[in-house]
Amino acid sequence: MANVIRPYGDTLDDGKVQLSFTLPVPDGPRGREAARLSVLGWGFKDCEVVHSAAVSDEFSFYVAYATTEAGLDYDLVQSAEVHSEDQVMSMDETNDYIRAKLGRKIVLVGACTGFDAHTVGIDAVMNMKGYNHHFGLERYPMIEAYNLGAQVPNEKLIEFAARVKADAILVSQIVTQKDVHVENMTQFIELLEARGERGRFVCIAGGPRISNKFAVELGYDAGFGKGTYAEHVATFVAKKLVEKSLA
Amino acid sequence: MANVIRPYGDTLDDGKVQLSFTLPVPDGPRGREAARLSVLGWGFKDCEVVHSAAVSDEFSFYVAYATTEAGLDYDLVQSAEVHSEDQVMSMDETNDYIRAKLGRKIVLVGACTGFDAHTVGIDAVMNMKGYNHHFGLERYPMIEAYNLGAQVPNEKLIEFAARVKADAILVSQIVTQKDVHVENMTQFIELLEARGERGRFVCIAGGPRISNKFAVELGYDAGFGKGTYAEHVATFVAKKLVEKSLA
Amino acid sequence: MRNKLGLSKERIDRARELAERIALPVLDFVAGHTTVTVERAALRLIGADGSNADGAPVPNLVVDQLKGQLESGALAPYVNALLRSGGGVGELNAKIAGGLKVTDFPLGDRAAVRRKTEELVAEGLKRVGLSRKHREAKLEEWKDRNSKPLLYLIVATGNIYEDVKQAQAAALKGADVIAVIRTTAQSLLDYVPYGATTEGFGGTYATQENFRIMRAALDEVAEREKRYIWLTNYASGLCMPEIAAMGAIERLDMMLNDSMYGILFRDINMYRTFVDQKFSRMINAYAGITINTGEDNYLTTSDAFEKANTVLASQFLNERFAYAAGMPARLMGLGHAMEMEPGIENGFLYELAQAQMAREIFPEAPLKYMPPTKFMSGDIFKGHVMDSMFNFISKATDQGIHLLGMLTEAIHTPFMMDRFLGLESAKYVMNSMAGFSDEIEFREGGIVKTRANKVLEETVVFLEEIAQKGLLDSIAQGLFADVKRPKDGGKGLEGLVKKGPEYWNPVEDELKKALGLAR
Amino acid sequence: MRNKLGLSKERIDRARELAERIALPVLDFVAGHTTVTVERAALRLIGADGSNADGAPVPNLVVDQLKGQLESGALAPYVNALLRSGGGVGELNAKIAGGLKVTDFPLGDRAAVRRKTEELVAEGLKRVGLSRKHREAKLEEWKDRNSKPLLYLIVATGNIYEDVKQAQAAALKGADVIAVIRTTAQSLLDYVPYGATTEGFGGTYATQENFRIMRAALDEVAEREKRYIWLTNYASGLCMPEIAAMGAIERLDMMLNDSMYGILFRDINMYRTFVDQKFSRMINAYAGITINTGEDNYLTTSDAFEKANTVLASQFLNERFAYAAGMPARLMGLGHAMEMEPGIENGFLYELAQAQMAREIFPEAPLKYMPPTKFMSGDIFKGHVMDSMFNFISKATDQGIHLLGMLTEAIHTPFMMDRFLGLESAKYVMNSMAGFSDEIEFREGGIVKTRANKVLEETVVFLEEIAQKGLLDSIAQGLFADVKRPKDGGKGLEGLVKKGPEYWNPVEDELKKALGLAR
Ligand code: B12
Ligand code: B12
Ligand SMILES: Cc1ncc(COP(=O)(O)O)c(C=O)c1O
Ligand SMILES: Cc1ncc(COP(=O)(O)O)c(C=O)c1O
Repeated sequence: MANVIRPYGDTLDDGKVQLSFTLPVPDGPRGREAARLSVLGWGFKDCEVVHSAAVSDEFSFYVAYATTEAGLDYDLVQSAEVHSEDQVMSMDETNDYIRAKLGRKIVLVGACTGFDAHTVGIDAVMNMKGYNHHFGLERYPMIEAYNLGAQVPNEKLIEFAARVKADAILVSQIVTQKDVHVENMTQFIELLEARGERGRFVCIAGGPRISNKFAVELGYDAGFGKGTYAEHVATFVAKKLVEKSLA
Repeated sequence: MANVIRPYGDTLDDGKVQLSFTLPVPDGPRGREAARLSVLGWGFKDCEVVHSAAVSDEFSFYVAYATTEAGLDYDLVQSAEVHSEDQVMSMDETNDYIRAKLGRKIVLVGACTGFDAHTVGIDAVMNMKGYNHHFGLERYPMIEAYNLGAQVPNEKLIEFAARVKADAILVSQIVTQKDVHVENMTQFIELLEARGERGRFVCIAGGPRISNKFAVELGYDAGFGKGTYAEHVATFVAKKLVEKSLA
Repeated sequence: MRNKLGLSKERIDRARELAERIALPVLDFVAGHTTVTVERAALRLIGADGSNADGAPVPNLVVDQLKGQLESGALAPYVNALLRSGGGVGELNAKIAGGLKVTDFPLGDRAAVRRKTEELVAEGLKRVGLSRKHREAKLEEWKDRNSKPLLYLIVATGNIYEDVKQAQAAALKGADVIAVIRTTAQSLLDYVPYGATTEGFGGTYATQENFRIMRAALDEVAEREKRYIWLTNYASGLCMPEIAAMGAIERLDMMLNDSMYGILFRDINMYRTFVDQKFSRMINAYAGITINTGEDNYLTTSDAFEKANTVLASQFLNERFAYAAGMPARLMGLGHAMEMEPGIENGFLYELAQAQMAREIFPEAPLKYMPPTKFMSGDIFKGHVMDSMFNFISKATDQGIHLLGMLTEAIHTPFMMDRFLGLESAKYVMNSMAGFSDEIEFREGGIVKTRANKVLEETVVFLEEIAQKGLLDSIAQGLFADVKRPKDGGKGLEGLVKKGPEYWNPVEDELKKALGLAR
Repeated sequence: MRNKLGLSKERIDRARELAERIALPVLDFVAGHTTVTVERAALRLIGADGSNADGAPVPNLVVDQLKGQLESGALAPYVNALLRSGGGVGELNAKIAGGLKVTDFPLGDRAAVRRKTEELVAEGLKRVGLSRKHREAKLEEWKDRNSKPLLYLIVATGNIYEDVKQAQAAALKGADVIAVIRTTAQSLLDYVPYGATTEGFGGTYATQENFRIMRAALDEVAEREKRYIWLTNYASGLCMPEIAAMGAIERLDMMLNDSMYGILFRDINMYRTFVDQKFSRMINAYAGITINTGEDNYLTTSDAFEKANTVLASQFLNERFAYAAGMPARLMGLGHAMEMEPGIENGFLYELAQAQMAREIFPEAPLKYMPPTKFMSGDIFKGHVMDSMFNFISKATDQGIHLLGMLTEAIHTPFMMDRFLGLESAKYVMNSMAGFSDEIEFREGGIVKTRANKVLEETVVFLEEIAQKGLLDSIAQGLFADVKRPKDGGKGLEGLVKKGPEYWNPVEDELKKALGLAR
C-alpha cells in the first residue's frame, strides 16, 4: 500500500508550504497578483501572498503560503546519501577492518581543486584534529593521508596521487556558483580517463553542495555533502577497496 | 508580444524560489530525499534541500531553494484588488463627489460579525481618528457611519442597517481558521437574499485575509484586505451608489 | 535580580495603596453576590459532572432547576437530592442527566445534608491538594531543568488529538509550558462543554476530558525529558470559576485569568466578571495554579508607548484582586507585552525599561511577557527579528514566563514549523546573552531610567484618577484599552445573584479558611 | 564614544611599541625592493593602459619587456619610448599593444625623460587628487545622510551589468557602501584584465572599465538619494598596487587591503606581498581611500573564541604598516568579525567585549565589522537571527563600516532578496536600539570587562612572541589563522626585484613627499 505524504502545516495532509521570491516587476496590486498566479502556475492549488515589498523600482519581493495537493509515496523514497548512519564504522572499527581485510595501510590523497581556495572542508575531513569532535583521516593508523591544500590543479593532484600510489583521491569543491565546479570536476575524471587511470583510484568528491547522486553522475565513486566526517569517507573507501580486491 | 516573467535570484530568469515546509517523516537522509522529490513533484526543475531538522520524532522541517522554468505572461496579469491607488479619491474629493452626484449624506453600517472579536480592523476604517494618519469614515462630512463593534450576529447587523436605511453594510472578518469566515459571510448574503434585500445595500467585506476576488465570489460587491484605509472604501461605495442611482 | 532603575519606593507604595482603595468597593459588592457559574463550580468540586443527551452539562441542569432560589446556594439542594435518591454522586449525575430534578425532593434533614456536603467538599479539595502536591514534587525532582524564563507555546489546531501531537513536539523541542487555546466562541458560552472535542476555530473547547488528555500527553513527555511540562488553559469568559475548578482537579498549572479582560475584550458584564473572578482565583490559589493576567491585550487596542501606564496600573489592580483571593505573589503571572511600533527610534530601550520596571516592582511575580503581535506583518523575516529582540529583552530583564513569538503571527495560528523556529531562535538568543542582565547598568539620566520613572509616575496619576471615579465608572468611560463598557451592559448579567440570608457554600468557606481569608 | 572597559593604556602602548618593532625589519626589506606590479602600478598612474589582441595589458607588456633590467624601474624606459616614438601616451599604448617594444629605443636624453616623467606623474596624481576632492565635497554636501555605521553590501553576480542592477537596488534601499566582488581566480593573476567583463565565479573581474561603470551607476543613485554611495573593490592579490592605482583614478572609496591576507589565504609569497602592500597603501592614502583589512578571515580557519588575540594583534600590525605608508587612522578600516560558535553561552557578551575593545583601542579608525559566516548554515531563519545579534553589537559598539550579514551565507552568493532582507533587518534593529551604546555601563568584574582585558593581555604576549621570532618566521610557523606559509614559497616570488643603484620611481617619490614619508 502506498504511504503518501504531503507537507504538514498544522493538520495532516494540509499541504502547507512557505515560499519567498523576487519578481522583475514593480511592487503593487498587479505585482501581487502576478506573484499569486506564478505560485499557482508552479502547481500549487491555493496561494496567499502575505507580504510584498519593493526591492527597487523594477523588482519586488513576495512571501507566500501555498497549498499543494501533490503527494509523494514515501515507500518509494530511498536515501540518496552514501550510507545511512548505522552503516558507518568508527575509527577503530575501520582500522580493524582494513587490517583484517586488506592487511596493509591504505593511501589517500586529498585537495581542494581548481581555483577553489576553501581548505576548511577538506581539512575537516583529513586533518589530525578533525572537526566537531570527530578525528580526521590523518589520525587513522591504517590510513596514510596526504592533504595538498587548496587551489590545486587537477593535473598536479593526479600526478601526486600516482607518485604516492594512492588508493583513493579526495576532491573538495566548495564554490559552485555558475556551476564552476561541474567543469572542474568533469575535467578531473576526463584527465584520469585520458591517462587510462580511472580504474586505479577510488574517486571521492565532497563539499556542501555536492550530493552523492551528483558525484556519481559525474563519474565519481561517491559524493559527500554537509555534515560529513572522516569516518563516513573512511568507511566508504575501505569497503570499496575490499570490494575491488575481491573482484 | 508576451512579456514573460520568472522569479529572479541574481540573474534574469534564473527562476529561484525559497521554500520551507514540514513533512510527516523523521529527519535524516531519507527525509531529505523525500523533501527534494516533493519539491520536484510540485513542478520545480531543480531543488536543493539546504537544511533539515527534526521537529519531533515523526516530523521534520526543511528549507529548500528550487528553480522553476515556468513563466507567467505579465501582460495578461490584472490587479485583483478593488482599484489601483491612482483611482482612489481623497476625503475631500469623496465628499465633493457625493455632494455633487448624490446631493445627500450616505449611510454606512459596519461590524465585525459572528464570533469574531477583532475590532481594530473595522475601527481603523470607521473611527474618527482612523489609522496610520488616514482619517476614518466617521470623519467624512457626507457620510453617516455606524460602527456596531465586534461579535455582532448577521441578523442584528442587517436589522440595524434596515432601520437606519443604510446605503452600504461593511462586514469585517479577521479569523479565517478552518474557513470559519466563509460560512459566516455566506450566511450574511443568504439572509439578505431571503429577506429580498440584497439589492438594497452595497455589501463590502474586509479583513487581512479577504481579497476582492474572494468577496465577489461570495456575493459581496467588493472585498478589502491589508492596508485598506477609509478612502478606499469611501471611493468605492460612493462610485457604486452613483452607478446604482443612474441605473 | 538587582534593582537598577532607582524607582521611588514611595511612589510604588502609593500605587499599591491606591489599588487597594480602588478594589475595596468592588470587593464589597463581590462579597454580597454569587453567580450561576460560581455555583456550578462549587457543584463540580463536590462531584457534579456529565451531560444530558443534548449536551447540557449536569451542573447547568442543576443550577437551571434552582432558578429563583439560587440566593441560598446550589450545594444544599444537590446534596439533599443525593441523600434522598440514594446511591453515589455518579448515579445522581446520571439521573439528573436523565431528567431528574433536584428540586423534586423537599429539603430534608439539614444536619445530614450539611455533614454529607462537608464530606464531599473535603474529598474534592483533597483531590485538588493531591494534584498540587504532585506538581510540587515533580518540580522539586526536576529542579533546574526548565528554561528561565519558562518557554511558553500555544497549540490551537481546533482538534484535541492534533493539539496533542503539536504539544508533544513542542515540549520535546524545549517548550516548558503548553497553552491549549480554546475555540473562539467559548468564552461567551454560559456552560462548559463535555467530553473530548475535535472542533473549534482558533482552538478547540476547554473541557475536563480535553484537560485530562493533554495532561497525560504532557506528563509522558515530561517523564521522558525529566522536565516538568506546564499545562495552561483559560479560566476566563462566562465560566471562569468552573474552568478553574476543572483545572484544579486535572492538574493544570496555569490559567489565563484577568480581572478586566472579559469586560473589555469580550463584553461580559463587569459585576458578573468581578464576582466570578474572585471565586476562580480562590480555586487557583488553592490549587497552586499560576494565573496569567491579560494586560498585553490593552496594547492591541491602544498605543503601547502612550498607554504604558495603563498596563502598570492594571498590574497593580490584578495584584490587589489576587491578594484579595488569597493568592501569593509567586502565583501571579502578571502580564505585559512588547507592542510598541517597531519603527520607533530607541523602541528597544523603551521596551527594556518597561520590562525591567515590571520586574523591579513585582519582584516575586513570575511575570508573563508577551511577544509582538499587533505590528507583526506578512513579512515573516522581519517578524522573526522582532521576536528575537523580544527574546533578548525577556532574558535581559529576568521575566518569568516567556510566550514565544511566532513569525507568522499576522497570518495563521501557528504551524508546527513556526513553533519550532520560535523555540530554536529563543534558545539561541537567550543562551547567547544569558548573563546580560547581571552584566549591565543603566546610565543615570539615560533613556531607560527616565522612561521607567516616568511611566511609574503616570501610573500613580492614573490610579489617583480611578480612585476618584471608582473602577466601574472608569471602565465605563474607556480608561482602559480605549474600550468603553456600560456598567449594566454586556453578557451574563442575568447570571448574577444577590446572596440571600440563607446563602450556604461550604466550598467557598473551606477555601477561605485554607487561604486565610477574612471574607 | 565613551571608554567603558577600563583597558590599560600602558598595555595598549606596549602593543603599539611591539607592532612597531615587528614591522621594522619588514619595512627595511620593503625599502630595498620593487615588484613587477609596483612598476606596472606606477606605469598606470602615468598613463599606461590598454591591452593587446590576446588581452595582455600594456603595463604587463612593458614590464615583461624590461625583464632583467627592472631593478632600475620601469618608468624611464616607458617615457623614453614615449619621447622617442613621438605622439601622446595613448598612441604609445596602442603601439605597444601592436607589438612595439620600449626596449627597442636606446635610453636617450635623461633630463628630458626625467622632465617628461615628472610632468606625467604630476598629471596622474592631479587626477587622483581631483577624485579625492570630489568625494570630500560630496560627503560634505550630503553630511549626515549616511547610516552610522555605514551599511556595506556586496554584489557578486559575475556580470558587471547585472552587478549594476543589484548595486543600484541595494543603494536605493539604504546601502551606503557597495563592494563589487571579484571573480574567484583574479587574485592569482599577475595582470589586471582589461575592459568591461560579464563573466567570473563568485564575482567578476576588477578592471578599470568595470570600476568606471559601477562608479557612474552609484553616482546616479547618490544624486537621486542625496547620499554618497561608497564604492569598494579589492587591492589585494598579486596586483594590489595596480588595482589601488586604478581605484585611485576612478574614485573608488574603499579597498580591501590587508598586510597578510594574500600570504595566508592565497598562498602569495610573503616578500612579494609586503612590498606590494606598502606601495598600494601609499596610493590609497594619497587617494583618500579607506582600506578594509582582513582579520575576519583568520576566524574562518581558527577559532574566534580561542584566537581573539590574533585578531587584535593583526589590527595593531595593519595599523603600523598603514602608518608606515603614510595613511591616517581615519582611513584604516581595521577588520574584525562576529565568528564565535553560536552555541557558546554568553557568546553575545564575548563578541560585544571584542567589538567594544577594538572600538576603544582604535578610536579614530572606521572599524570594519564582518557578520557571522562560518557558523551560518542552511537554516536561514536562524542565520537571520544571528545576523540580527550582529547588527545589534555593531551599533552598540559604534562600529564604522558594517558589512551586512546574509541569511543565505552558507548557500549561495546573495540573491537580490537576501540583500534586501539583510538591509531591512539592520535598519530595524539599529534604529530600535540606536542609543544603547550611550545608555549602558558594564559591571566591574563582569564578563565583558574581564574578557576584553584578557584578550588585550594575550595580545601583548602574542606580539612579544612575534617580536622575538620575527614576523616572517611567525607566519611560517602558522601563528596566524593556523596557516603555515614558507618564506620562499607561494606565488609571485618571481616578480620580486631588488632595487638597483639606478632605481628611479618618481611616482613613489611624489607619494612619499605628499604623504610626508621619510622612506
Ligand atoms: C570560510 C569561507 C571562506 C574563507 C576560506 C578560508 C579557507 N582557507 O578555507 C575565505 C574568506 C578565504 C573565503 C573566500 C571566498 N569565498 Co568563501 N566561504 C567561507 C564560508 C564562510 C565557510 C566555509 C567553511 O569553512 N565551512 C566549514 C566547513 C567545515 O564546511 P564545508 O566546507 O561544507 O565542508 C564539509 C562538507 O562540505 C564536506 N566536505 C567538503 N569538502 C569535502 C571533500 C571531501 C572529499 C569530502 C569527503 C567531504 C568534503 O565535509 C566538510 C566537513 O563536514 C562559506 C559560507 C558558509 N557558511 O558555508 C563561504 C562560501 C563557501 N564562500 C563563497 C565564495 C563565493 C567565496 C569567494 C569566491 C568570494 C570572493 N569572490 O571573494 C572567495 C574566494 C575563494 C575561492 N577562490 O575559492 C560562497 C560560495 C558560493 C557558492 N555556492 O558558490 C560561500 C557559500 C559564501 C557565500 N554565500 O557567498 N571563503
Ligand atoms: C489584536 C488581536 C487580537 C485582540 C483583538 C482586540 C480587538 N478588540 O480587536 C485579541 C487579543 C482580543 C485577540 C483575540 C483573538 N485572536 Co487575535 N489577533 C490580533 C492581532 C495581533 C492584530 C489584529 C489587528 O488588530 N490588526 C490591525 C488591524 C488594523 O489590521 P486588520 O485587522 O487586518 O484590518 C485592516 C484590514 O484588514 C482592513 N479591514 C479589516 N476589517 C475590515 C472591514 C472592512 C469593511 C474593510 C473595508 C476593511 C477591513 O482594514 C484594516 C485597516 O487597514 C492579530 C495578528 C496580526 N498581527 O494581524 C491576531 C489574529 C488576527 N488573532 C487570531 C486569533 C486566532 C485570535 C483568537 C481566536 C485566539 C484565541 N483562540 O483566543 C482570539 C479570539 C478572538 C475572536 N473571538 O475573534 C489569529 C487569526 C488567525 C486566522 N487567520 O484565523 C491572528 C492572525 C493571530 C494568529 N496568528 O493566530 N486578537
Ligand atoms: C486573560 C485572558 N483571558 C482570556 C483570553 C482569551 O479569551 P477568549 O477565550 O475569550 O478568547 C486572553 C487572550 O489571549 C487573555 O489574555
Ligand atoms: C583583505 C582581503 N583581501 C581580499 C579578499 C578577497 O580576496 P580574493 O580576491 O583573493 O578572493 C578578502 C576576502 O574577503 C579580504 O578580506
